Amino acid sequence: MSTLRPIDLALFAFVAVLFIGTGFAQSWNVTLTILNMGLISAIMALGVNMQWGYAGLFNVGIMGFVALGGLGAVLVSMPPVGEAWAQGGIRLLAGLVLGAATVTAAILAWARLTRFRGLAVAGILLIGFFVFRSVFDGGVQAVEAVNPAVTGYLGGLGLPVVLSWPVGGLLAAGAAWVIGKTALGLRSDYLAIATLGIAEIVIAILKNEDWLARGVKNVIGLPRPVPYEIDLQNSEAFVARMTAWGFDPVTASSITVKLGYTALFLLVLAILLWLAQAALASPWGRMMRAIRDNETAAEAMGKDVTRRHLQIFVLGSAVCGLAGAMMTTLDGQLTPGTYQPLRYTFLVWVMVIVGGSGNNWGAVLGGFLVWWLWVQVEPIGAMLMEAITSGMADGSWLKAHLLEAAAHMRLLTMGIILLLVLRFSPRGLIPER
Amino acid sequence: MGAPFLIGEAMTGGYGAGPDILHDCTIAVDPGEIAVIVGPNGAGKSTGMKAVFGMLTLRKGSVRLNGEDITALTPQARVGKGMGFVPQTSNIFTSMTVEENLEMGAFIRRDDFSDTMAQVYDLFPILKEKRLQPAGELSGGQRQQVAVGRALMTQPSVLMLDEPTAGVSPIVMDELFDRIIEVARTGISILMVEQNARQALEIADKGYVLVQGRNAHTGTGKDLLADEQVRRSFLGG
Amino acid sequence: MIDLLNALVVLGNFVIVPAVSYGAQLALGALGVTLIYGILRFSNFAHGDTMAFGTMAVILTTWGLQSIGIGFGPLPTALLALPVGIAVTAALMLGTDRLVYRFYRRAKAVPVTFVIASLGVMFVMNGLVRFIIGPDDQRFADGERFLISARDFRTLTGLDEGLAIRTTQVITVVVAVIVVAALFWFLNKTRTGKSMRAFSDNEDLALLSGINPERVVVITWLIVAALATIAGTLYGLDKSFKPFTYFQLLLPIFAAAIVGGLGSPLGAIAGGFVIAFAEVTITYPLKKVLGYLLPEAWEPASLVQLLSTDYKFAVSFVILLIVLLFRPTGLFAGKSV
Amino acid sequence: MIEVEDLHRHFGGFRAVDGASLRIEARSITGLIGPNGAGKTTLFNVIAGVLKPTSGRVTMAGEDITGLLPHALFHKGLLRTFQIAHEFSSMTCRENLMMVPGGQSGETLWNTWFGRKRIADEERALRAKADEVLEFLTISHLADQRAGQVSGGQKKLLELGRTMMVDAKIVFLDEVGAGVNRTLLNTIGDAILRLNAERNYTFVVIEHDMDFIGKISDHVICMAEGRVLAEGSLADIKANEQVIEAYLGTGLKNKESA
Amino acid sequence: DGHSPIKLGVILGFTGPLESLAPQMAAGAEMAMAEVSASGLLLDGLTVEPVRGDSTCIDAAAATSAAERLITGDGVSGIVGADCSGVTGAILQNVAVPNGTVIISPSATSPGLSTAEDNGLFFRTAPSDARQGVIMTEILMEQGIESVAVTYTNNDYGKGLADSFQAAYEAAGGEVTISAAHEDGKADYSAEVGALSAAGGDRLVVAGYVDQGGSGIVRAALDSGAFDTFHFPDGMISQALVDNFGDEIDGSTGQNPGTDSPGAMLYQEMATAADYDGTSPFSAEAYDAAALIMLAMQAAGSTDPAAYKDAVMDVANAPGEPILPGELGKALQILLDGGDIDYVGASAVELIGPGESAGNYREVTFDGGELQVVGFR
Ligand SMILES: Nc1ncnc2c1ncn2[C@@H]1O[C@H](COP(=O)(O)OP(=O)(O)OP(=O)(O)O)[C@@H](O)[C@H]1O
Ligand SMILES: Nc1ncnc2c1ncn2[C@@H]1O[C@H](COP(=O)(O)OP(=O)(O)OP(=O)(O)O)[C@@H](O)[C@H]1O
Ligand SMILES: CC(C)C[C@H](N)C(=O)O
Ligand SMILES: [Mg+2]
Ligand SMILES: [Mg+2]
Repeated sequence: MSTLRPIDLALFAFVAVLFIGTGFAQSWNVTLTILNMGLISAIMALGVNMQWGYAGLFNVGIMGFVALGGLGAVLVSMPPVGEAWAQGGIRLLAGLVLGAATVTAAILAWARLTRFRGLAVAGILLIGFFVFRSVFDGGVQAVEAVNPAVTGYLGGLGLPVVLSWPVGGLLAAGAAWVIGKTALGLRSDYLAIATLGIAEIVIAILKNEDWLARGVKNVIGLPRPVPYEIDLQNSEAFVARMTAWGFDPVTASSITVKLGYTALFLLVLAILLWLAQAALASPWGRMMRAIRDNETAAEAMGKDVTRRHLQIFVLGSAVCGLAGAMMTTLDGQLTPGTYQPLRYTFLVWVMVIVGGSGNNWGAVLGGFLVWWLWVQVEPIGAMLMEAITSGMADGSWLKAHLLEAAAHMRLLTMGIILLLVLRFSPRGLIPER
Repeated sequence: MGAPFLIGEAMTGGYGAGPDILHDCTIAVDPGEIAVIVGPNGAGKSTGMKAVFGMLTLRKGSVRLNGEDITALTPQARVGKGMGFVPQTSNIFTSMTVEENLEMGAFIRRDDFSDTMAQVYDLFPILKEKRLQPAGELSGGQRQQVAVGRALMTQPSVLMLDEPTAGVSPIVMDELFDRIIEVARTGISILMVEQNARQALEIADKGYVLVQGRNAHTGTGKDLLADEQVRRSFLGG
Repeated sequence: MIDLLNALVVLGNFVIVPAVSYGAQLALGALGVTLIYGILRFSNFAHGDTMAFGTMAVILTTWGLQSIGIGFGPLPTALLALPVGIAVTAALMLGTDRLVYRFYRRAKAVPVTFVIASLGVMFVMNGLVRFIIGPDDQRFADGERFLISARDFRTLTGLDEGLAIRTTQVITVVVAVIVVAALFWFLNKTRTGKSMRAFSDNEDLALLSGINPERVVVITWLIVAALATIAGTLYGLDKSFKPFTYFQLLLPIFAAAIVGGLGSPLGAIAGGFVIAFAEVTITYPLKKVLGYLLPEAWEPASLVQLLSTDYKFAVSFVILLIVLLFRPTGLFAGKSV
Repeated sequence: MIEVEDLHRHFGGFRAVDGASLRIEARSITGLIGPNGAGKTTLFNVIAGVLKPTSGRVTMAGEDITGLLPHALFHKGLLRTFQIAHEFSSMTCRENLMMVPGGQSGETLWNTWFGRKRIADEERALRAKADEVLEFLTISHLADQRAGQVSGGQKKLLELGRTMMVDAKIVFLDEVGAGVNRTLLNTIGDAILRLNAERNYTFVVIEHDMDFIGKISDHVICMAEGRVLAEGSLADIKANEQVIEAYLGTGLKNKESA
Repeated sequence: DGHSPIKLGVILGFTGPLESLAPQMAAGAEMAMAEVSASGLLLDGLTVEPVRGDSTCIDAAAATSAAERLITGDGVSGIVGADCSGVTGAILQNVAVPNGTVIISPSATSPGLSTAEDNGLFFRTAPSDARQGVIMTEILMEQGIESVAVTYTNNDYGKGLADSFQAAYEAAGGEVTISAAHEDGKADYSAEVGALSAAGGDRLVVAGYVDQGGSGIVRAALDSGAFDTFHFPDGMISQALVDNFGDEIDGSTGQNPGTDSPGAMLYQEMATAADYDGTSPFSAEAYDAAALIMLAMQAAGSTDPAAYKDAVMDVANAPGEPILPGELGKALQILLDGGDIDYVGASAVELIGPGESAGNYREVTFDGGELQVVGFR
């Protein structure tokens, strides 16, 4: 299972050719941009593959975990906003603690009480809600009033951004734990929609709680783990060396920076892949597959299905959160409004399925290939249209219409390619064995 | 006597691109006759049945019904030609009620089938009681009764049963065998696989012992029961 | 007394009427999703775009009809164009099935493969619709827009508050009720309907009962095409047609189908209303209503709003979660594969 | 060993188990018979924790185990097979067996990364054990075949095989015989007797084949309509009018073998 | 004449939530390029060739890749775009600044972009929303409207605009009864309208997009009789609004970037001649953005962004000969001759501070089913 067949290697080689071809046809900068995001996509696909491929959990809430990872990046790396803390930070935190206390009290009441427990819990929640709002809202207002166009939030810890990657993973893991505790009893598509909903809730919170990460006003200018191109361009040593090697310093600087990211991401991917492979090929992986095949029987054979589901759900989500933090780092900004299920959930699913669910290498391959397509279908679609219309008379209505619609060929082309791949390898390019 | 009514002759084949499971295997039955297939687990009994019913492509051999070569027909088309089949596993519609299961058995019938349904209910009274319950909620033996009942609803000219008595209680089993004899008497051919081999061979006109996809012994039910080696190796002594 | 009436009218106008009609719209969409899940056993992510395609076909036909001067009195002309739209959509559905889904059915692929294939279909249809009619808003409603408008209601009753009921709202609700009843009857009482359920339950055994699987599939797609076109058209008449919005409809539609229990037509209706009412009621500020009901002195100063509308989607999903926690396969015990 | 007190399990209004009380002695082999739908499987499921009882109590060696989850019961030494085979269809037959033993160190993630040596040793032992069981069940040749692709009877054998992978205290067998070749069933019967004699397993066996029951069990319980109808030696049971009427019938076969 | 054409990128959301605005914006930008090419006057007769890229409006990664491809692959010398503030920020930071490419956005209006780190490479022909809030307050106050409900599209544009408006309005003594977000492209807005109506107010301010949730809100508000008159900021003002609602919105008011400069009218005529809708939001700004890039190139005598980035402000602002749409040839000639121009263009461009439009707005009312321009501010 951990070994790659020659055909699999050929597939990886094919993808490599795509990337290299992009380098020649477009530019190496484009190749590296796609590659970096491809690496992140591969990690996301790996996370989803753990949940689906190993354990059969249909998680369609990837977007939420990715976004939480992104939040992690902001909370770790942005400088704290001192004034906001002074104005309302404490009150806001106190509100949050009160809210948490209310929920805890409600859960305890539900567990401990026998009589009137519905009533008691409702009462606790209701009263708690109003107390929470009365404390919390004031804090929020104070914080958000602090220079809203630029800050208006609490800021982060001001630590190196790389630290935020594990933190993003932890945030996602925490959320996954809570979700798993409540929703993992659900099966197949019910779990899917539940997670989809939770992801929407996460995004709604990120969009509307401005004190947290500026909401839809976005946090931009996150610090980087790699140097800035401008600094390189201004560094005489760098310019001198690059010119000596015969490179244009501007191009060289941006390529250097991207290679920096590539190296970091590659390292993370390699570690995760090794961990995932080792786990999958072990009795643990066998147990997971057994659970996926038949929960009832696995349970009867002494496997704690609930616990294992929770474990894998948390792990897979953590990987997605990690990838989310990496992505936000790469983007240099957190823009909650851009989180759409199509892009952050379904596209990742496409990667997993096209690559081959249940197979880590497949997921990784799918991550690279599908992301490359996602970016390149735009020019491909446009080219397709050019080709189709090239025979038509200039100025004909149809030709004009077709060219105008070229932009929409992006999704169309994506769809057709996806269908073709699925058609010729329905179990994915590198299927589970 | 001419060619048998239904015959799977010299069948060779397996699942998908996998290895051959059946090797030159022949199974046949005549109208009003009961033919029983016995053999160890994994011998290819179910595979043979499926082959006769067209649920597996044969690499060699042919299936003929009433002289007509039906090797290339789809299972549905064979149903249309009057063949009925109860598979060994997943042989009921679990989400549909017992009654709907029976109705589906009569799907190709355009006539009024309430008589047949009443007969089935007579045979398996418990089903009448559970008429409106989803079949998936029934006990193992009850499901088996639904499965057989469903096939009876077709009023086929050949009835193929893969282990119809697996998991049914002795009393029901006896009745089931009685009923099978009755059905056969009306001129219907019965082809069945049985692990309750002794009882089955008692009532069989013809018996096949399959081993590793090959015909190991063939004879009348009585012959096979009398064969010491067959008894010891396949019928449990 | 008058105050009470005013309060009721406010509630009716801003909560009940919109929620009922939105619920019916969701329900019609959810019926299609639930039917595909029930019979073909996968979640069809292309349904939103199927609705868009069907509506587009209807719109083009409507324009054709209008251009030759055919109308439908006080009712929207689009209703006349429906059959054509359904036929075109059905052809597309059947073609898609031939080209895409049939292959996986034969290969006995797992449901998630179908889901992902449906994503591919969604992309393609997405492009197709924009390609033909473009990404813009289209209005094609004609006929009488209102059964009664808020202004008329006020003059008629002399109340301070108005109650508006649109023609399309009424049509939608009526159609939803008829369709669900018909579908329920069809699936549970007719031979064909039962054979479809049998097929979804156990394909091999259906084959052994002489059920023609291709026929079942064809009928399913035909019904789905009809449902999608009707749902899309009614929605477009009531609001407006825009391909992107139809794609976005997918989420609440799925939520409705799931809350109700996948595979259950009644569930789709119930789910539609649950989601619609959740969205509208929980975020509705009671200020105005209480203003009418309470004595002057007690009149609330704040909005008396449980949650801001920012969270209306969150609310409907929270409701969904709560329902699922207590009934893991939805209100009407749906299927799960 | 196991004591069931006034156990009820209702489905809606239907009482599948309706006040069953019974005792299973340690180291006994108890046959559980009864008409289709008597509630035998439901009783198993309640004892094994798959279903929650509507009311009643189950104790095992004096300890209350009512409502414990199946995996917890497994670790207490209570194993069961399924009437309708529950194989892990995409795994090989050998893997189906190897996954059974609890507490494998390779089931802890940490060890899969940092305890690979230990896992390898354990795996070797497990593999040998699994192959032994497969051999015993006459399906060695299927070791590397996916369990989803073996015959119906072979799946039942796998079910049984899984219980042989660990040291159980009590094993519930739900119609292992249905669909299993009678010659092989005899061998299985021998194995059950041997496990009982040599390893002190307690068995509860649901079976409709009276010959098999007669061969292995010392004590027979007959259920009907969710309750215990009769109890005793097989001979007693076979002579019981009620049992004959409800279950055995007066058919050809039973007349003969009686 | 032996020169290969210069390429300019046009990165807009051709697919995604603003897909219906993008074509008109692209058409505007490309019309300016065609005009310059045709004049044959740009840097010894260079022609200009547009290269489109899809910003998707929402997917920062896809937009970044597209920009990357345009800059490093196609070698564009400047970019018109992006449309939405979020992706614009991403492109700026991740691609434009590292590669030293000038980008001029016709429509990214988020106030946050004013302070973005840009190395002098980023400009916008649209004003920051901070300004629009003030203008809006003035208009409403002058009409004696002292209490309004506000709904905004839930993105940086809507939120930023709603915030700046609320601040200005309340400072001027007005009351905002509720400020509720709406998501674009959703199926139903009854909940939002219910809340808005319950909160009440003399007018409903709809800070949204006309072909998105904005129209949905207006439709629902009209249908339920919740509000009869509205106030529309820039995202809503367009022919589509009139087409959609006709005389139903009589008595409503609004404002959008624009001037009484003949430029706006001229541009619309040109657009009509070229067979697209020039009144579509930000189409004029897109024309201007493209024009500015090319004029700056001419002024700097180079297509190198590092050289011409400093010329953008010069050509955009006084002193100099005012330049209207359709007069790009003339402008090129003046620059060629060493003269000075003040590009006015279709949207009365006047770049201030960090290189963004100062903000000229036209005030409109709706009357008799027509959009009427009643004044300029
Ligand atoms: N989930 C369920 N819902 C409703 N009724 C059920 C359900 N499960 C079982 N039953 C009913 O409970 C009764 C007992 O079933 P059970 O499976 O325990 O029988 P059994 O004794 O094992 O029979 P068999 O010998 O046929 O396996 C049956 O009548 C069955 O229809
Ligand atoms: N779906 C399948 N794919 C591949 N091989 C299969 C499949 N089903 C059965 N086999 C193999 O074919 C052989 C014959 O199986 P078959 O089901 O015909 O046996 P059988 O004689 O009916 O046994 P039983 O009495 O146990 O039901 C077995 O070795 C089995 O492993
Ligand atoms: C295209 C525009 C309407 C975009 C909007 N002004 C924004 O900044 O996001
Ligand atoms: Mg068999
Ligand atoms: Mg049973």
